[in-house]
Amino acid sequence: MLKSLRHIFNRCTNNVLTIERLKSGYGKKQVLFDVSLDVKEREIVAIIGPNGCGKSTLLKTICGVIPAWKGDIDFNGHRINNATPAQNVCRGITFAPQGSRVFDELSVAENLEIGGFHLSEKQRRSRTDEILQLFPVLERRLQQEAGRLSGGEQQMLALARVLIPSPKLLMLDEPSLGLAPGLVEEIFAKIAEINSQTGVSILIVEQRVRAVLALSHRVCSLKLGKVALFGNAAELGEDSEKLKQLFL
Amino acid sequence: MDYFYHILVVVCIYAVLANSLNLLTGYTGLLSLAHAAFFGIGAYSAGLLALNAHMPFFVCILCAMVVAGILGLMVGLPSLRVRDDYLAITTFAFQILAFGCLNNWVSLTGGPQGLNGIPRPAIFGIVIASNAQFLVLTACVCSFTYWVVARIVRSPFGRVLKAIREDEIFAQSLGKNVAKYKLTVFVISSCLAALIGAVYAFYIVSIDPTGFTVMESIFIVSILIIGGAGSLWGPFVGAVVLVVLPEVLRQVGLPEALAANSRQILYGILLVTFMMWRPQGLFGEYKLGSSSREGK
Amino acid sequence: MQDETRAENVIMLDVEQVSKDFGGVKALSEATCSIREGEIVCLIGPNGSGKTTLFNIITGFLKPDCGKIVFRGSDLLTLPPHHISKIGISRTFQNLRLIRRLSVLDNVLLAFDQQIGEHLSNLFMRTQASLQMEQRNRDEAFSLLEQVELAEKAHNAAEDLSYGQQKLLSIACCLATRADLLLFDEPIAGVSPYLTDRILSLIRDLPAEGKSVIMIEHNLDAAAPICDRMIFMDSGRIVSEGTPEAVRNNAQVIKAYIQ
Amino acid sequence: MQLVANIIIAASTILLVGLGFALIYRVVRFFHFAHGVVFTSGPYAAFLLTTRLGLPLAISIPIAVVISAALGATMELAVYRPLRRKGSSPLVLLMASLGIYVLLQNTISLAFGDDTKSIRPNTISEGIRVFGAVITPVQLLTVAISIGLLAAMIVFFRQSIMGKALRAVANDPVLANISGIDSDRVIFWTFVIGSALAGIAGIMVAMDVDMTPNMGMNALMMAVVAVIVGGVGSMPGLILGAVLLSAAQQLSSWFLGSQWQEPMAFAVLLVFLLFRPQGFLGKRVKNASI
Repeated sequence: MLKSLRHIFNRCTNNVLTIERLKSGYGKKQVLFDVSLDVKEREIVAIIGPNGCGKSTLLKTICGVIPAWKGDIDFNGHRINNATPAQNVCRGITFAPQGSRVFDELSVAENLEIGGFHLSEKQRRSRTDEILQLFPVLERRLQQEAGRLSGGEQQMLALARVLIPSPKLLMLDEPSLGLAPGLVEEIFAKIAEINSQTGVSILIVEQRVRAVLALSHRVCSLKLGKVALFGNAAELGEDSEKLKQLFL
Repeated sequence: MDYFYHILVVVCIYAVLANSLNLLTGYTGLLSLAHAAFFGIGAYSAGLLALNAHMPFFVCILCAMVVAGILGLMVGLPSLRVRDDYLAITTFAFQILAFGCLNNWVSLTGGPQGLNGIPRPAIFGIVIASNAQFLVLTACVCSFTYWVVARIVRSPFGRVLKAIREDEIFAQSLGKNVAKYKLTVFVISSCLAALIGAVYAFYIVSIDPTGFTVMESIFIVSILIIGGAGSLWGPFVGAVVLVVLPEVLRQVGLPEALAANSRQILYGILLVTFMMWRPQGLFGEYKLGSSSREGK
Repeated sequence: MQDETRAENVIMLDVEQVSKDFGGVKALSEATCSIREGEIVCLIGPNGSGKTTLFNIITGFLKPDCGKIVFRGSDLLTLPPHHISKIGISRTFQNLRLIRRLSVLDNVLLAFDQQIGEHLSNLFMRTQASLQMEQRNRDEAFSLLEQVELAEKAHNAAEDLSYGQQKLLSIACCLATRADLLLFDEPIAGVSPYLTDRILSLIRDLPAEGKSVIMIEHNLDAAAPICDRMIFMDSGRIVSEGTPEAVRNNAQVIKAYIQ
Repeated sequence: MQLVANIIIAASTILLVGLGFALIYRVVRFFHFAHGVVFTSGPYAAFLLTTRLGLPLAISIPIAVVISAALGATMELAVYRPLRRKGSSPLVLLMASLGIYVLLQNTISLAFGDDTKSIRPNTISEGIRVFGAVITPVQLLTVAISIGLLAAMIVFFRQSIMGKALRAVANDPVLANISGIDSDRVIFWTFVIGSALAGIAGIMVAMDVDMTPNMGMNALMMAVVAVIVGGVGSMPGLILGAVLLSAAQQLSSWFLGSQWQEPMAFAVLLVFLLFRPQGFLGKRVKNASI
């Protein structure tokens, strides 16, 4: 009773995603300890923190790759604790895992089609056309094998792929990993553009703290699997002392 | 009564085979589909020596074990490079190759006719001929094998084997020479299979390649898995179940012509059933291919 | 026993210009560092900076593309992993490795070196000696387990332990090899506060026994008090090294973490 | 010339079986031994339909192929899927598939007898002379069908969404899962298609040289050898493997006698497993990550 009331409440606020007291981990190893956070419509929330603090684990738990031990994950008024990744994609949560992962043996066009696997042929085609307008780099290379793209292009492809199903929430795990400095800015600019153009909420994990803070509305800082700070991104960006304290 | 003794001899033979395979598969985690080949190599080596060179029983057995040991070492070599299902395929290939040689190398092995009229062995002047006498002999071999395997797996040596089975890299990081252990186990296991192979040749008098096919190898693995890989009693239980059960069925009145097929169908069903609901077998502690690693 | 003041300055492990490339990604580039006898060094750096790769290379599980590693006068690069363990370098793994279905005691016993019973011929010829040695090792294993407060669980399967206890056990295994250089990969990550203190105090006491430690750890607050030096790595390079305080305040380190 | 013709014919048969086996192996990553009995089921189903039900061969063959496909799909649903759900290791799946093989092969023996059965269209078929080599019409058809199916497979992989999803699962199962691909569905269709291919291959072989209940094991092993030698997951590699293997077999049968064909194939396999386990065109087998 109480739970369903809470879901109704979550639907009334403009929260896309609400996480409450989430516990999770691998095997016996607990990584997340009572993590709570929320993402509102059209918002970019950054998750930052030192290595091993559970950033990637959090994203994997939300999208259903690893099970949640305890707590609540609420997406648009539905409890999705036990949903499979496929169900989540249909519902509107897509996830781009770490290290610009693409299907390297498939062509760029095929990668995009896989992104829209559950759509109808027609929807898939129209979505692909729409998304390609955001990524002119890819349009020129549609028939190329994805493994032969440069690192930056692969990351663009990974971004494009997760946008195909018209998600309401996009989760990105270190989109800048392994990219040269110039490209990082390009990717970040692209993410901001996606957010403003499509209005999709974004949950982004990043090591490049300053860059991601400049981009995000709010920030959640994790330390040893717990939320150390959840607040305004711009404010934290200006507070160097606080940042150093969070990391070192 | 003779028939009863015969069944027990067969049980003993399969118990030895499963037990020796247990050392390799159950304790070290190396699935081999070539055990019938070593069984056959033992039988043929002993049979050939007894027929052509008229060697005494013990010399025949010893030579059979040496030959199988050397071949076992060779089959063990790939296990240093490939693992799990690739190793299974490698041993499978060796099994087919060995069968091909037994079947086709007519000048040495007699081809499909095999070897006939292997003389009855004499131990300290006593000629062993009746089923009851052979039962005593195979039971001795069976106990010997049990003793060897038990002594190995209960020792620090066996502890290393289990470590290799569960996590090779961890064993290496603790300073264990994994390659040496794997090869040693391959050799011991092949020697033991050849030992009972030699006894089998003397028991059955005529041997031909059809006793040492891939299916036979799969049968031995089934005994081990159903009984329980990685347990000392598993192979005995498996051998009893898989050898005696079809005999019981035969007593119920299945026609002879269908008996062979229905026996195979039975153990096919058993194998699938066990894999699905009890992959560690009746008494085993180890599920095939399951390592100690928890997924990250 | 060695004279302590002198031992402090003797170099135990020397890593020189080691590079490793994984299909175009430089996991390590010209990493150079050295570890002295009786020292605790903490290796820090962002993900993918090459810390674990360095461990894998020192322990022989990976061969570097170029460079040189010398441990007490012997060149490590030509040796297989089991041999490196025998000459005195032991490690734990980031994704815990233990023989989960064996008992806690067996895991420790496995780690002892030069066991008579591990040679096949001895199993049948020198039964008595093998048994005696096993008994001695057993006693020693128990005292080690007591040291890590796991003696009560000695006969439980390793998989029954909690995560933190498993980490303790893996450290006990490392100690049982009697190695002098111990490499711990994230020894306290994911461990409860109480066990974290246990593990750290265990590590802190190791130099007194003439052992050196290199550990990878992200929990800097916890690790800093016990280590003599910190080495900071980024993108396969060793960027900065010095006292924990100096490294944590180093501008480059701060920049790498908070870009 | 005859030798070359024989190599091509043998290679196309191996290719037919190998195509199905490789397809399944690429996606599920374990050795599906029961593929051998799916292969055998094709011709026996056709035999049943023609002799017992009196259907013409042209009708019974498509039905037989459907039966084979259904058999393979049943194995997936009844055995492999539950096993995968439990997180069973590839070795457990391998043993289960061996069990299925033994079970079904003996069921066929029991039902039809161990003797040779025939579904040849006419008892004695005239050989056709092509470039000085004698080839029977059935052999010619085998070559044509295997080339045709190879082309069809390539089109399927390149054009259809299911084909692409299948490649995606083979390429990166985790990412495919995250991208929302229902891997169970993909694997199901993989078994359907792979098993249909096996059924076709079995029927072609039986039309050429008749059938026995244990014909599948040999055919399967040839497929396994070709797939490993060629390199898992590589279509050109499979073709290369099939040609290499049939060449080795035909040459050994030419020079040593036909009984050495089979041992020769496995000698080739052993050499590859020892020195180049990833095969000709395959990617390096990944070492256990540390």
